[in-house]
Amino acid sequence: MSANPQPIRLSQLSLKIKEVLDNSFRSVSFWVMADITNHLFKSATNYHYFELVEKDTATNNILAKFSTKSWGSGAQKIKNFEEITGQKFSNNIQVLVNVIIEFHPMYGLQLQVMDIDPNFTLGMIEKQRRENIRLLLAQNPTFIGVENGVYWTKNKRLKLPVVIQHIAVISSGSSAGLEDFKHTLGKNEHGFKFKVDDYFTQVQGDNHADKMRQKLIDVFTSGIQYDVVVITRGGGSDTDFLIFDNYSVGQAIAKFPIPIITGIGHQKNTTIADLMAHTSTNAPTKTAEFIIAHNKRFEEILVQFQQKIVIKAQQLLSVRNKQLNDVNSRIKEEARVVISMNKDLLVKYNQVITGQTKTVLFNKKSLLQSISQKICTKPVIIVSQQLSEVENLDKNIQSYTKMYLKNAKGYLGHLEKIIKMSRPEKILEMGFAMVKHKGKLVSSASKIDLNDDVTIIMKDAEMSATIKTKK
Amino acid sequence: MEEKLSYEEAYKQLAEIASEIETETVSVDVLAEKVKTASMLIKLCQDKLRSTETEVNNIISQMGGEKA
Amino acid sequence: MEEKLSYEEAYKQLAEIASEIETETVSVDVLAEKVKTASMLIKLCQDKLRSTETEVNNIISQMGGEKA
Amino acid sequence: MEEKLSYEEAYKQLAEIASEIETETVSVDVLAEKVKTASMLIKLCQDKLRSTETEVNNIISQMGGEKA
Amino acid sequence: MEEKLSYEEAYKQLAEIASEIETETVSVDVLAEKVKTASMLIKLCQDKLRSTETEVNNIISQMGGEKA
Amino acid sequence: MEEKLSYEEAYKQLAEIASEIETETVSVDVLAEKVKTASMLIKLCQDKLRSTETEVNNIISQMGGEKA
Amino acid sequence: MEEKLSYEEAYKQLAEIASEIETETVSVDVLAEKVKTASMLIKLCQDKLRSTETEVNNIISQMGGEKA
Repeated sequence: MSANPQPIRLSQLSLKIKEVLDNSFRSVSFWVMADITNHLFKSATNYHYFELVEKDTATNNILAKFSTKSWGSGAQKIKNFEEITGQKFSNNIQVLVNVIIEFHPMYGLQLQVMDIDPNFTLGMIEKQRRENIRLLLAQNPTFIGVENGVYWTKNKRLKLPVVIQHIAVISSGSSAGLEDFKHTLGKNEHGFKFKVDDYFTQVQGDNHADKMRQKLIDVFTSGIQYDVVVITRGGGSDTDFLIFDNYSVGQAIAKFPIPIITGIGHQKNTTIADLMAHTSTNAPTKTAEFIIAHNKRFEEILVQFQQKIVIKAQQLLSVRNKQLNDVNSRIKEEARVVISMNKDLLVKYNQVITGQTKTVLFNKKSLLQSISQKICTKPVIIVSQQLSEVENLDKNIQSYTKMYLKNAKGYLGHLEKIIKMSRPEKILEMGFAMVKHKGKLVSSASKIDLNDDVTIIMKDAEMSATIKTKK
Repeated sequence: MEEKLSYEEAYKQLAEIASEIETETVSVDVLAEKVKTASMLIKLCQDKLRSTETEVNNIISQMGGEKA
Repeated sequence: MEEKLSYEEAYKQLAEIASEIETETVSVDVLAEKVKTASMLIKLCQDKLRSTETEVNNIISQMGGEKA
Repeated sequence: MEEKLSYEEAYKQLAEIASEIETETVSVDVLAEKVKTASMLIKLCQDKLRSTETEVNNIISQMGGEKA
Repeated sequence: MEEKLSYEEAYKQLAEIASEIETETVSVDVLAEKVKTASMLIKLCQDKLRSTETEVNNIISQMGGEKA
Repeated sequence: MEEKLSYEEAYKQLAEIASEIETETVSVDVLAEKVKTASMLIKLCQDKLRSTETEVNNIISQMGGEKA
Repeated sequence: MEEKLSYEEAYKQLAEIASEIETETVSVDVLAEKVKTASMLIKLCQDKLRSTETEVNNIISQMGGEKA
């Protein structure tokens, strides 16, 4: 570049620049990721003035920075963006914007936002929200957890008192939501009375999270035995609910020792505050209705108890009455049974004693009579048997004696016969002769000598002879 | 002896005598005597039975009378 | 003895006598006496039973009266 | 001796005599005497039996009389 | 005794008496006495039941009155 | 001697003589004498038998007489 | 008790009474008293539900006064 050329006017220069820029960027637009700072909104003209910056993620130093504006259709897009995301278009949010590049001789280089991608921001918010949930779970395992896809917190596990009557409300002062809440409580048809203590704080803007956390601490340190703490925020035009996705708010809610009911008029995702709280409703009036219904339920239980006790007490009395009547009739009946049974037994014994005694006597008589008969008949038979036996002996002796004598005679006759047969006369008759020698009968001739005289005796004579020969 | 003899004892003796006579283990020499003893025992038992019967009947008739 | 004899005791004695007579294990010698005792025991039991019955009926009729 | 002789003894002797005569173990010398003894014993037994009979009948008739 | 006897105790005694009479473990000698005791206990229980019933009904009617 | 001789003794001697004769150990010279003795003994026995018979018949007829 | 009676305590007592009466473990002797206590607890709770803090305090102090 040659030094010191023909000078030109500044306007000529800016025209030249504009010419170059126009030539390069007139018909193009860029989708740019950037953070917003120094935001200013003129609602009268619907103009947004701000700067788009890019910071170094490590050092946070600004790497680039453009003055930016949006108006007309761009501003309309921003409004849509706020409605869709629930995120106010303001400082310190990261956005994806469609920009055109403008050069104005007076204002210099400027970007104009023509469009804004709500999905990018939603993604960022959601990403942040998820990160917060992840951190809550990771860093507070003693009072936050997840089971089967459902979150539990210490606060959730608190038991609601059977009646909710003394309430601490955390809300922004004089908000429509708070009014709705109080009005709904106050005009309940059952006539339930409540005591509501206000704890005001900003309930929007991520940067107010510490204040809300402080309010919870205030409630706790008040020393008042609140039945519940209500955190409420009405819907309306406000679109900044990021405070309810804040980590420290979520953490404080999760471990708070009094049940917390949220009533956040939120159309979108459930906030982290809702997840961590004991109970979440989606509007302040709903919170009030919930509380009324809770108390009503208790009263219904009272009525149920009343009915039950009345009915059961009467039943019990009726049962006892019946038991008593039963016992009464049992005793009456059984006493009569005992008496009648004993009567029957006495009658039976009476019969046994009268009837059986006669039988005993009759049997004894019969026995005596049969013995008596034996004694009467048998001796006569014995005597008569003996008589006939003696008679038999008598006869036997007679006949035996006769037989004896007859036999004796027989024996004697036999002997007599033998002796008669042996007589000498009997021998002579048979033709034998006897010889006498020297006067004696001899049966041998040995002593008879020749010429001896012998006598021969025969049946009819005795003759003398002399022995002439002897052989 | 007779006075003090119980029915049971008398009946027992009687039964013995009856048994002796029946089995003819009694001698003719004492038969008459045994029969005499038996007759006496029978009398005793009969008397006792009769008096018991009378007494029992009296008691029973009294009982019946009360019951009616 | 009779005065102090309980129904139960009387009943027990009666049952024993009845059993003896029924099984004819009672001796003729004491039969009349046993029957007499039995008759006395029956009377005693009957009297006791009757008085108990009267008393019980009175109590029950009083109870009934109150309930009606 | 005869006076004190029991029926049983007499009957026994009688039976012995009969047996002796039947088996002729008695001598002729004493036969008459034995027969005489037997006759006496028979008499004795018969007398005893008859007196027993009378006595028993008397007792029995007395008993019957009482029983009737 | 009656003054201090609770319903439960009285009822328990009643049930015992009923059971005793039913199982015939009660003697005729004490039957009348038992029945008398029972009648007294029943009266006591009935009175207690009636007074409780009245009292409960009063409370209930008061409750009903307020509720209506 | 004869007078005092019993029937049994006489019968015995007689039987001996008969036996001696039968077995012929007696000599003819004593035979006559034996026969003589025997005939005397026979006579004695016959007399004794007769007298016994008479006696027995008397006794029996006496008994029969008494019995009849 | 009443001074500090919380809804929880009232609920607990009511539940106990209801259960006792239902299971008939409550004695007749104390039934009326139990029913009365229950009715009082219910009334107290109902009043308390509809009262401001000041009113509640008044009610409780009145009741306390009655009891004393």
